[in-house]
Amino acid sequence: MLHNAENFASHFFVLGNPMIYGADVSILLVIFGIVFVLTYYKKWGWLWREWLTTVDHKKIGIMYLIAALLMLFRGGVDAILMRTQLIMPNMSFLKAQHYNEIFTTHGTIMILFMAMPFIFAMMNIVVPLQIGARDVAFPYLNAISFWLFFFAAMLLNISFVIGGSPDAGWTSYPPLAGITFDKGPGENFYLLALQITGIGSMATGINFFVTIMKMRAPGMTLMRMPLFTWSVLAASIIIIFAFPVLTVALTLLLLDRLAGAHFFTIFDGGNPMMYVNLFWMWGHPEVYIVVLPAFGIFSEVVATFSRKRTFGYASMVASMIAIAVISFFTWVHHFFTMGAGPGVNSFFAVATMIIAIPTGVKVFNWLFTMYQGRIKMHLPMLWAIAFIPNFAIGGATGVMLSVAPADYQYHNSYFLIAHFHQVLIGGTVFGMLAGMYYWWPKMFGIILNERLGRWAFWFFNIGFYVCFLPQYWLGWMGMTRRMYTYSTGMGWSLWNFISTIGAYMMGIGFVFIVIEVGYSILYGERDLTGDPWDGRTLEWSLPSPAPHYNFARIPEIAGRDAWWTIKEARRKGDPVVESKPFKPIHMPNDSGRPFVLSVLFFVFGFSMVFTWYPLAFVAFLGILISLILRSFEYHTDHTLSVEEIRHTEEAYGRV
Amino acid sequence: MKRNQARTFALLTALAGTSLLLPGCGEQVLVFNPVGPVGMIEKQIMVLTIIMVSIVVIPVMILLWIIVARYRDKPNNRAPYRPEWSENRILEIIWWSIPIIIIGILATFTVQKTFALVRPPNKVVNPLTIQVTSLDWKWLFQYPGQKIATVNYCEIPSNRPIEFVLTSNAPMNSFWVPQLGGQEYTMPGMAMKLWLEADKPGVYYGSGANFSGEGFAHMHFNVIARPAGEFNHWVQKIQSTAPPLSLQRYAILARRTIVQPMSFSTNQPGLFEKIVSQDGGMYMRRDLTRGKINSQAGTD
Amino acid sequence: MTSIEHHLEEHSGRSNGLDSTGMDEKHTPWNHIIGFSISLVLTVLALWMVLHHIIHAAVLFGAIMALAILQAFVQLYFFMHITEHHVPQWPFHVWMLTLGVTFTILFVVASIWIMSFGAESY
Amino acid sequence: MAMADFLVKAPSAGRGPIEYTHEDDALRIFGFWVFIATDMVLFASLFATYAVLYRHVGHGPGPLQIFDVTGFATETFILLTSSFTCGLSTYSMHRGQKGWMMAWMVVTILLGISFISFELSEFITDVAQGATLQTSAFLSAFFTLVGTHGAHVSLGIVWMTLILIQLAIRDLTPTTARKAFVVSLYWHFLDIVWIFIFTIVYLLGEMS
Ligand code: HEA
Ligand code: HEA
Ligand code: CUA
Ligand SMILES: [Cu+2]
Repeated sequence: MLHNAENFASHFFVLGNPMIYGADVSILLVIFGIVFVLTYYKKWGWLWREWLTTVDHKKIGIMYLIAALLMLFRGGVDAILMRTQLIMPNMSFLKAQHYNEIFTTHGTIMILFMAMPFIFAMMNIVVPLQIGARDVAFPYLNAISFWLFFFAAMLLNISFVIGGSPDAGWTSYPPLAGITFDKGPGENFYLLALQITGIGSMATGINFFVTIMKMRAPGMTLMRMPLFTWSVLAASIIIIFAFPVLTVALTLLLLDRLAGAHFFTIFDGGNPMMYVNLFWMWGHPEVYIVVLPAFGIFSEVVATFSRKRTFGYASMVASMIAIAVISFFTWVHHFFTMGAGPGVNSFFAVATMIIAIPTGVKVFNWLFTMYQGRIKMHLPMLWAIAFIPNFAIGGATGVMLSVAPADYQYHNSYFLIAHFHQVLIGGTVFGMLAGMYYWWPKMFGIILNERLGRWAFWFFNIGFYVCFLPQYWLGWMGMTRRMYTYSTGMGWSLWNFISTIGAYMMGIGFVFIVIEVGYSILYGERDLTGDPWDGRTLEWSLPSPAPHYNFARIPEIAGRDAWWTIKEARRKGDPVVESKPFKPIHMPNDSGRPFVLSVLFFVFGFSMVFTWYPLAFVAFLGILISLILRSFEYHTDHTLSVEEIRHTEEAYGRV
Repeated sequence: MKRNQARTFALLTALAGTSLLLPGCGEQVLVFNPVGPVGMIEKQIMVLTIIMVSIVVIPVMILLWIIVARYRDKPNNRAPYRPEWSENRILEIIWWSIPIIIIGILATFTVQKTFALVRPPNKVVNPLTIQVTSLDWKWLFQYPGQKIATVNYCEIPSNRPIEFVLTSNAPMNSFWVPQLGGQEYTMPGMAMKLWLEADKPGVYYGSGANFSGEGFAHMHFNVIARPAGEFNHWVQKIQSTAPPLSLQRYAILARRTIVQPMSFSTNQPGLFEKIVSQDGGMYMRRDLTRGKINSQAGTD
Repeated sequence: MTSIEHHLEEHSGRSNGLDSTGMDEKHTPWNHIIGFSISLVLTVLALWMVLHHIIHAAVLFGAIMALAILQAFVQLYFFMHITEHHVPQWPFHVWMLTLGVTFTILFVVASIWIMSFGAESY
Repeated sequence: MAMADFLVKAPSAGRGPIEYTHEDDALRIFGFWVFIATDMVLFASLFATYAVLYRHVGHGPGPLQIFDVTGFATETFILLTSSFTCGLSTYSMHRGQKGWMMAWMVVTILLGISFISFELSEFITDVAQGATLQTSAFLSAFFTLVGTHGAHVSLGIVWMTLILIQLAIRDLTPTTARKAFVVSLYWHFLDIVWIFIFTIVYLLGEMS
């Protein structure tokens, strides 16, 4: 009896590793701390009312942001651990198995639980404000998306202490990730967590597509939309068509693992390569999902801080749409070395290279937006300027990879690792940080401290080059990715050492960001104008933070850079006064159901991981019931009276 | 404006120069020190790409530097400020077309070389066939023509094209000998072909390039290229001294272990074909039967 | 909510782009009947062609695919009223479907091509 | 009408059929079209998998051994008819004939149920003959593709039933009309998917 329990426990909990015990203890401590603080300050009700049940896009955005930063930290710690293991040859800081788990969770978390929520944070916070809408098209669905993401992230993270983490890489190729070679529940965690967050992402894609297509303020034609909104539209289109493929790939692999199917097994006709094919059918578009919104942010930031209109707006739009569509025609470049034949490789190599053309156009247009402008070096602009050379190199190495015969030499080497960190960090992370600095005042009414921000910037940026430039070299020297250790004699030691130093510098940069946020919350400059940067787009016409209904009156848009136009008119002494009377505003009700629904999804996922089918079935029923209950719910919104609105606006001093 | 152009040009030439020199430095930069025609083609196209992408990327950086320096918002900056200037057809045509031209050139070369690399690098000399199987976590090399086998090392004759036929009896991996040429996946149930050739005798580092689990980091091996005579000598030595590769031995090899290099005097006939088609492996079976994997091709 | 009567009154006769033809007055859903008949004919035709192997397999496959695509359009047009435009910014859902069809064809055809592993001669 | 006038925005108010009365509902219909686009790609991936794997029969039976012409032909005609009756339901809705609308919905649901029953009995026969999800790649792909469609249809049945109840409770309002319209779009879409299953899975199987 006792023996059985012990046996169970040792399979259920990950035992025997001091680092994991440490993690267990710290997780318990953190949970305990949170519970204590909430109880002590009697904040449970507040938490439920203001956050867990909210359907307000701005709050959902903030929650995405917090989650993304936490995941950046988690993924970053993973990175630091890996780099420490690789700092010298034959290190025994991490065991092979542990290293494998760490790079798998690092890649998975960084892409799906850091980059994705970070772009969702920016989308949520900004898009409705930029297009003059009161919320997204489907606020309730939006809350579901967030909570699905959140609990999926929890599901994946919990694997570290319960059951064991996935260890087959973020790409999770079978047969290695199949049941034959990987019995453990780790892979199940991967599959179910991604599946759940994938559903949420798909819903977000639809939501923002509809929002942008149909909820723009009168007068805002498509060609008057801010470029960030355009980039989100393009990213949404990619999400809509790419994520279903991931859903299928994961489902089939899960069927292989749990139901004994033979899609990707190596016997009874299965073909593991089909998984690789499906994975990248999603995987390649995915990387543009995470980089296009960053492009959008850079467009906003560059125009604002150069105090100039965006150069070549039409080209900017055309290139984003082109990237979105072409991104579906390139996926084979991730497996040129599979031997699918020269015809296949040629087609997909050329399609891949073509993406460099619209991307290049964007780079030139950014440069010429600055040209003959007046560049103000605030933090967002600093990141935007650092992005250009960084991404240009990363993109150029991407083009080098896309040359199929050359890729036979680069594939799966550190050259590839360097390429994608350069575009993911130099593109996505820099973009999201620029966006965070840019819109922080809009979110919280606080401007982040410049001086600490510069320290963070320089550490992170220099650290980046120190960390990743040597990796190109390592790739050329024949070092392959996913090696937990290497021996002397290959000449890799020096470059790995330098690279690790760079990683530490990036870590310090991140610490500065944390300090900066803390410091600014306590002592930071408050933004009372609502327009600290002299912005060009509509979100800056609102007070910071914006009232929950966003716009007391829906603005009429007369041109591109809507807010700038109004300010210009005012500067010329033509006071554009809002004289329309307030009207009652229709607002969606808060609801606890998205949260509950997602908890049920979590329970479902967790029980599927351990194949506890009865519990999974119960959770599934719960999910169905909450969907049915929603279907019967008719009073899903309420009306704000003119009185209330006037009251709020007066408090902001805006009547 | 003139001065800028001159500076750009100077930098460009400097860069092109470095990229050409780059292969020269560092013996250990394997992919730029190829020893065979395949690696050579790949190196050439890599260098070409580096130059082509530098043609735009370097000027972009210089431009960025100049613009940021010139148009900073400082007091008394007398550079022009035109906040409404946002369209210029000619400029836009220029930067749509430059990348188009560069990509056009690259695409042409890419297609050409992609097709070239699936053919034997040298049509004059009779190729040698080596069957490669990636196992957990080791490499098995079988010489169907010589009826010998090795583990975790492989000897080849120099100046003779080698037809590596690749499969896996474990999670997929990738067979990569950087100095001979690029890699190709080894996949269970499939037999893929990779042409390589060494022009000079030597010992070349090879490794598995696609992650295959715990022992993956230890899956490296040496490829030893020798002149034909020495190679034949080595074959005879193995044939006469090494133990045979029986099915039991193979079964032991296939277990999840990390082992030292080994040699075997016979190779179990049909073992490779069996590995490929064992579990109802579907692909390339038609090639096996059609004789595309020609076990006889390598006999002397 | 009894505004519904008012609503119907207001729209009677042109309540639906397709149903608003003259036939509508006779209370017979001609459009649906036509659509249904066509789809039956197409299905039977495809089934018959296959069961009787009337043409060479490759051509036959092309033919039944063509029938299927035709039938998809019948559904879209007669039942899903894809050509109606009641929604402001009408054609965007059609664009999305078009993109979806493009990617559908791409994914299927390209997967087959890729997974045939160089069956092309070289 | 309980809802305030301002909800009914100019572009759709007073034009078009009942389900487009409110801006909110128009949004949802549009959103649903986009969802259909995603579902299309989901099926595309399953079709791609099937197309790649359908010759991989391993040691199991091939398409010819397990497909039964009368069986799948019957399923096809049932589903086609249900698409028609579903269309009639929408047609009645647009004419304000709630009774007919509900009646046709009931017919559609019944046809849906019989479709599912036929499919299930087909599956059960296959399994009884030893052709299961675990037998071969071909069968995994077959059961998953056809099963996913079947799951969609089952969901459609449940959903339509829920809307039927709501129609009974809440009468034909812009909201219930929108819900009914959306489910009809879903149903027709599933019919389209089935046409391709019929062609690519069954007819092609018969040709092999
Ligand atoms: C944000 C993410 C992101 C972005 C934007 C890109 C952008 C590009 N990527 Fe990258 N890529 C990844 C993330 C990304 N990638 C990841 C994560 C992987 C590996 C996954 C894994 O295996 O784990 C990967 C892998 C990867 C491979 C596979 C390599 C291999 O596995 O062997 C290839 C091959 O073609 C490739 C190519 C490209 C190209 C051509 C671009 C282009 O879009 C780049 C275009 C940009 C420019 C070119 C720069 C700007 C342009 C100019 C300044 C002017 C014009 C320039 C020229 C004419 C050259 N990428
Ligand atoms: C957006 C995505 C993203 C981001 C931001 C990063 C960020 C980083 N990555 Fe990662 N990486 C991937 C996506 C990303 N990576 C992917 C997809 C893979 C492939 C996985 C696979 O093969 O499956 C990968 C793989 C990968 C590898 C290869 C592993 C291998 O193949 O063996 C390496 C090695 O150097 C690496 C390093 C780093 C470093 C140093 C950072 C740095 O930028 C991190 C900077 C650090 C922080 C931001 C946090 C700082 C932390 C602290 C301050 C805490 C300090 C605490 C302690 C020291 C305990 N990454
Ligand atoms: Cu997979 Cu060959
Ligand atoms: Cu890619």
